[in-house]
Amino acid sequence: MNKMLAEEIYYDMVLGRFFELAAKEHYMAGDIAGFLHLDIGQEGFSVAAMKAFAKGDVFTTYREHVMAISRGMDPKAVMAELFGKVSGVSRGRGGSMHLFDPSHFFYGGDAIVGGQIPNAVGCAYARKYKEQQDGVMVVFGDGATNGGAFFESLNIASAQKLPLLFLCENNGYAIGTKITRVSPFEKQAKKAEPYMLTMEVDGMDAVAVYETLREARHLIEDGHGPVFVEAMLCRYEGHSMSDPGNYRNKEEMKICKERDPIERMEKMLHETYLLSEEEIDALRQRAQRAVDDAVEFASAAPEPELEELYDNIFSKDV
Amino acid sequence: MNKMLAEEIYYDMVLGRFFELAAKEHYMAGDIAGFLHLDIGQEGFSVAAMKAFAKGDVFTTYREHVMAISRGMDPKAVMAELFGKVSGVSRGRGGSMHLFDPSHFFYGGDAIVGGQIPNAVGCAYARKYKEQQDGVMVVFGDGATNGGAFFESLNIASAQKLPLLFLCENNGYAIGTKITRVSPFEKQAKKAEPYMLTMEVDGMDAVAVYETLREARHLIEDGHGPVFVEAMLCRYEGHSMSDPGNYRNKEEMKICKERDPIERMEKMLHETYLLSEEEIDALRQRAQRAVDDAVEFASAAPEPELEELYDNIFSKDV
Amino acid sequence: MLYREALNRAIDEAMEIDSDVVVLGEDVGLYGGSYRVTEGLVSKYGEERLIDTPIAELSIVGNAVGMAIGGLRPVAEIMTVNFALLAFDQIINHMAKYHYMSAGKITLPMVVRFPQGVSRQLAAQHSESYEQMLSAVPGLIVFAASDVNYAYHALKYAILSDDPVIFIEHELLYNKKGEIDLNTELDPFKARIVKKGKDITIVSYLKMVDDVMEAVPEIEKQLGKSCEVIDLCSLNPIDFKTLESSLKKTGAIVVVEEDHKMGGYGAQIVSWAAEEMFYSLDAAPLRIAGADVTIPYNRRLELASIPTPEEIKARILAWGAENGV
Amino acid sequence: MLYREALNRAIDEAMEIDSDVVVLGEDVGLYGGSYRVTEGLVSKYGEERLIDTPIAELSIVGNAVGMAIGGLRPVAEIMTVNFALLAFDQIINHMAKYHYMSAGKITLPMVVRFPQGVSRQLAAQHSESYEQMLSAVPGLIVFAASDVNYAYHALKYAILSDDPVIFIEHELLYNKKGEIDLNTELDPFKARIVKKGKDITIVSYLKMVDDVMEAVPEIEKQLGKSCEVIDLCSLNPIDFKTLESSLKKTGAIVVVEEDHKMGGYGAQIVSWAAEEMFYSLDAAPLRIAGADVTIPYNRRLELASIPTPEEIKARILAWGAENGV
Ligand SMILES: Cc1ncc(C[n+]2csc(CCOP(=O)(O)OP(=O)(O)O)c2C)c(N)n1
Ligand SMILES: Cc1ncc(C[n+]2csc(CCOP(=O)(O)OP(=O)(O)O)c2C)c(N)n1
Ligand SMILES: [Mg+2]
Ligand SMILES: [Mg+2]
Repeated sequence: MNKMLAEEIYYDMVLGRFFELAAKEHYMAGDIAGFLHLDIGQEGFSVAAMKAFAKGDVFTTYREHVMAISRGMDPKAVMAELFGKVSGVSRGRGGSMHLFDPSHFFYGGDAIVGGQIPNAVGCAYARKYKEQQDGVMVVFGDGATNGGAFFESLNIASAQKLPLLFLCENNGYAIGTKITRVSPFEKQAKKAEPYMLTMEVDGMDAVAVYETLREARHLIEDGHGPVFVEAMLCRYEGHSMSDPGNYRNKEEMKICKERDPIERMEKMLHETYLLSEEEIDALRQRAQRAVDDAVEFASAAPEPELEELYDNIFSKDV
Repeated sequence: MNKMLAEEIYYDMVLGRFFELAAKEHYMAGDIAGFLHLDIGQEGFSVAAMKAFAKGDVFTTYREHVMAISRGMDPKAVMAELFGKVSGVSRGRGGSMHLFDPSHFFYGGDAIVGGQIPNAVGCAYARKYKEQQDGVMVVFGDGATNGGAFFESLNIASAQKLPLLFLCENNGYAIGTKITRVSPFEKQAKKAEPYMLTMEVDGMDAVAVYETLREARHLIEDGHGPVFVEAMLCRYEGHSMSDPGNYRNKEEMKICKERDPIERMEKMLHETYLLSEEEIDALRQRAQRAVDDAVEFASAAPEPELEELYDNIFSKDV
Repeated sequence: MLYREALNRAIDEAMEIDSDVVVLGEDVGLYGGSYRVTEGLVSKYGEERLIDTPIAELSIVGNAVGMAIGGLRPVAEIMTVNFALLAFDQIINHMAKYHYMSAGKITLPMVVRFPQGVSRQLAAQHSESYEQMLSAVPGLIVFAASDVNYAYHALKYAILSDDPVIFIEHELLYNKKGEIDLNTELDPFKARIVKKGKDITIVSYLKMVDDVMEAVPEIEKQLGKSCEVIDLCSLNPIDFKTLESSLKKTGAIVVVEEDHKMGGYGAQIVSWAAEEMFYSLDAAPLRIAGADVTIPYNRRLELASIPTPEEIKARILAWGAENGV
Repeated sequence: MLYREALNRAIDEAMEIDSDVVVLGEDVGLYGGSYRVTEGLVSKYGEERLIDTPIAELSIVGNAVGMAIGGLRPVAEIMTVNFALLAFDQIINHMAKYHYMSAGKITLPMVVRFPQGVSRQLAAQHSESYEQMLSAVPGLIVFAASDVNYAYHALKYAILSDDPVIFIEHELLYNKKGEIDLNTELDPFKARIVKKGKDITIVSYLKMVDDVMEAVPEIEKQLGKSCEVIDLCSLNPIDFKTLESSLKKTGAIVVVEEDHKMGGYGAQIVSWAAEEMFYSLDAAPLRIAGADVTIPYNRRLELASIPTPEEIKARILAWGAENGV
């Protein structure tokens, strides 16, 4: 990884963290409502995934703010969406869980656990059919690996040798339920083994995630069929703002935070790329400003007009 | 296997074959309608499965006539059901695909491919919860192993270590689609491997099926958790009476029929158990008479009264 | 030409016009479709465009959604509507919603087609009708084809249009005969006046249209009145205009549907008439629908569970007498 | 006592009475339920009776069916109705049908409960109402709990009865306060007259009952008429008797529901009134329902997509004026 990319990843991670902290603050202030799922602790994973898979199509879950902005969507438009404003990426109609932007090949923002996986399979079929170079990546949580949609997708993607990267974000919990209580395995790659090549990576290590996913991406682009990558990581917050998350004890959280992806990346910037404190601080400040701007923009943005209620029911008047 | 059991299995197989041939005949004569899925060629599998799993609960598919009668349901009542008569096991209301008889621990007769599998999982939970000795067996086709219901069940049964025997009847086809065209594998046990012990058996060999399933049954009864058994076999007829089955060529069918389970069992009765031609013939004749009786009974049985339309909507008037 | 041939032709022509049109479903390719709707297409367009899928309805629709996102125009076949229940999440939470919730950024040019209804003793799990459920989902266009001409035009329109369409066929109509009219443009959203009349408006769709038409001559004779028979064609959106002008003329409405009465689709039409046309109604509306039971296997019970031409006739005659129609 | 506490108590007492009662669902055990309905029960009854399941709704209901076959009385929780779509095959093809299609040989004493409806900006995939779909399925009993007393009695009845019951809660009612009346027996199939009146019958259920009650004083004042407010309680079967006597008295009916208007549950009630009570009606019936759109995230749009007390009031006043009620 060259220095520029390392800086870029670090910047996006910090941007992501600050974005999430701002979202949290504005949720508590009542500017944002509904379910808000924060990605704090997982930024290294989210950012590295987007950088490694910069060109293909991405399908993901409701925990997608950091991915969306790292993918290139304007933080202003994403924050405005969280605020439910008309300047939001989905004109305030989708909300935090439903960020869509085809111009960045970003298709959700799906709030049905596992629901996006068959969609990604279909998209991968389209890519193969059209003989396009780039494949598709689908991101989902450990909780999704117990559902039928996931399994049907493993089977179909494998039978059809589709250019699809299954990326499992294994943070060990589905809301309050520890994965090992409802799955026979701690690592869900086990489930994909009969169907495709699987890889595991430390999801708290952005560089490792980046390297692993690039390898996986090359494999799918080269026609090897689907690949499954599992990233082991931690979310720091509760599942969503309505979950205090007290099913995890202090010790567990402490171990998690010792693996903090931002600190780790920072250390690398220092040690490997020889960035100074000041340089790092400048990146952080730039990120903070971008988030402040996003909040300011979102606050000032207008709400949708009531007439919009009836827009986009169909592609045109029928 | 002792001689008595071997004779019993052979008798049930012949009974099954004659039953299916009679059903076919009466379908063509218009006495039976709807979808009729014949088990011809698979009788050894169906009978041996019921004998090996005589005590626990059984859940199966729409291709279940032979299992039902081998399980102990009266062929008269089963044939009457096919005829849609009030003397049928489900009073003519269920039909060929929906044979239910809790007194024989036989719960369908489900016509939703894979739909019975989660039901069997739940029943296995009940058995474990109630600390009952006998487990549960669920029979399904190769086609069902591509559906979400199957996968969710593998996962749950494994996570909860349920006393459940997954029995896959792999006849290579789901209607007209060869399994290898839509699954990455020829043998579907591959899919169960991460979750549980798997076994394979020649489904055209009744004795082998019996032995394998007894072993599997003991494992689940002894608390080893679920077991997956796959039987490789052939169906001779089309998928149902509305399918001419011409997607399989003569050669393929010839190879199938060389493995005929009834001929094989007959040979064994001769060679191992030293039954005479006459003794075997007597068994066949008894089976034919039972089927003739069943047909006669079914023909003579009355249709349900129109008022029955409103019976059993709820368990009592609400 | 048969109804299934008309459907086949619509798909064939759409595939010819646009190489992004693909068909997916169980046995749609090599086997030619369980009701032979896609027969012959695989040899013309290849297995990449006639995709035989595993038995995984959730994926069939879910993949179609993804294909549409990826720039294709998928036509998904569900063998019968009963199995579509397995795909309801993808139909309702994804196919129907993505366009709206993305504020129009995602467009899903796709069709999900299936037969439904009571055929001949297919029993409890193969005889259902779910138009009431699917028509109640905002974002889905729902067409129901009762004849050859509509089947052809509406399906071709559905495949080439940019919206998600649920296309409902009926198990007993596949061998129905008819002609395709290539000279007149057909608006698939418009209800079809099957027979003009001035005293009673009878609204129906799918196979019941034929059953109504079978009952009408005797009804007209015995009541001494004339019936206007309307085939809804588009179940969502509904062509209320056509209904309104008929009702203004007749002042009496009968709705005939095959599905269970409780919660059935027809309630929608009668409730509209009561709300919007109350002062034009000269008689209590009449709904003729199936019994509120799971469909039984036995033929007598099965027939007793759905409206038949005889029942339609008897019910309308009794209603006519009672209400002075 | 809160609504969610009433539900908790119903489950608790049923579990106490019968050790075959088990609860299953996502986060129902250790976590206590995402709406805290099952809070505290795991410490009392253990993890074998409060079963935390994976996120696999098809299996949650499918397993419950099998548990019922195996002699248990499962109470399945689906986190919200939106995810129940994944289980529609098990609900409709299995849970609802086995008793009938086995001619009564299989009995399924089970409950599937879930909240539904528009809460606060949960957006497109978390705000739906599916009572119209589920009430249209023969074989299912469908209860909808609008208050604490009914929640307690009806849920306890549902768990201990032998039929499959769909038990609908509303996301915004969990913290509603009320009392349980232990002295009066409650028939869960009977509609509840929330307020007596003689001029207008207003029929509703779930959260809309509260919204109607909020609107009523002003409506009565401005129209100078009295409203009878009926909470349906049992959505299938429907207590038509109670509706009939009210309607005979008032001659005017308004149905208020939160769900989309197109195909919504209320059509059923209005269509019944039109068919069966036509000659008792003095005015066109009125249906107040949600907009025919996917629920948007933005709060203003969200509120505009469902009836609010203000809208109910305005609509009824306008209707009253127009129809001389
Ligand atoms: C089909 C479905 N069932 C239940 C839910 C409720 N729910 C939302 S997120 C979630 C947990 C998902 O956990 P996981 O997949 O591990 O992702 P994470 O939140 O940990 O990133 C659940 C149960 C849902 N949204 N969709
Ligand atoms: C969910 C579902 N989808 C489709 C069908 C239609 N269908 C009935 S049987 C069948 C093939 C099943 O094949 P398999 O599981 O291999 O069993 P086999 O018939 O070979 O015994 C299909 C597709 C169905 N009944 N249920
Ligand atoms: Mg997780
Ligand atoms: Mg098969």
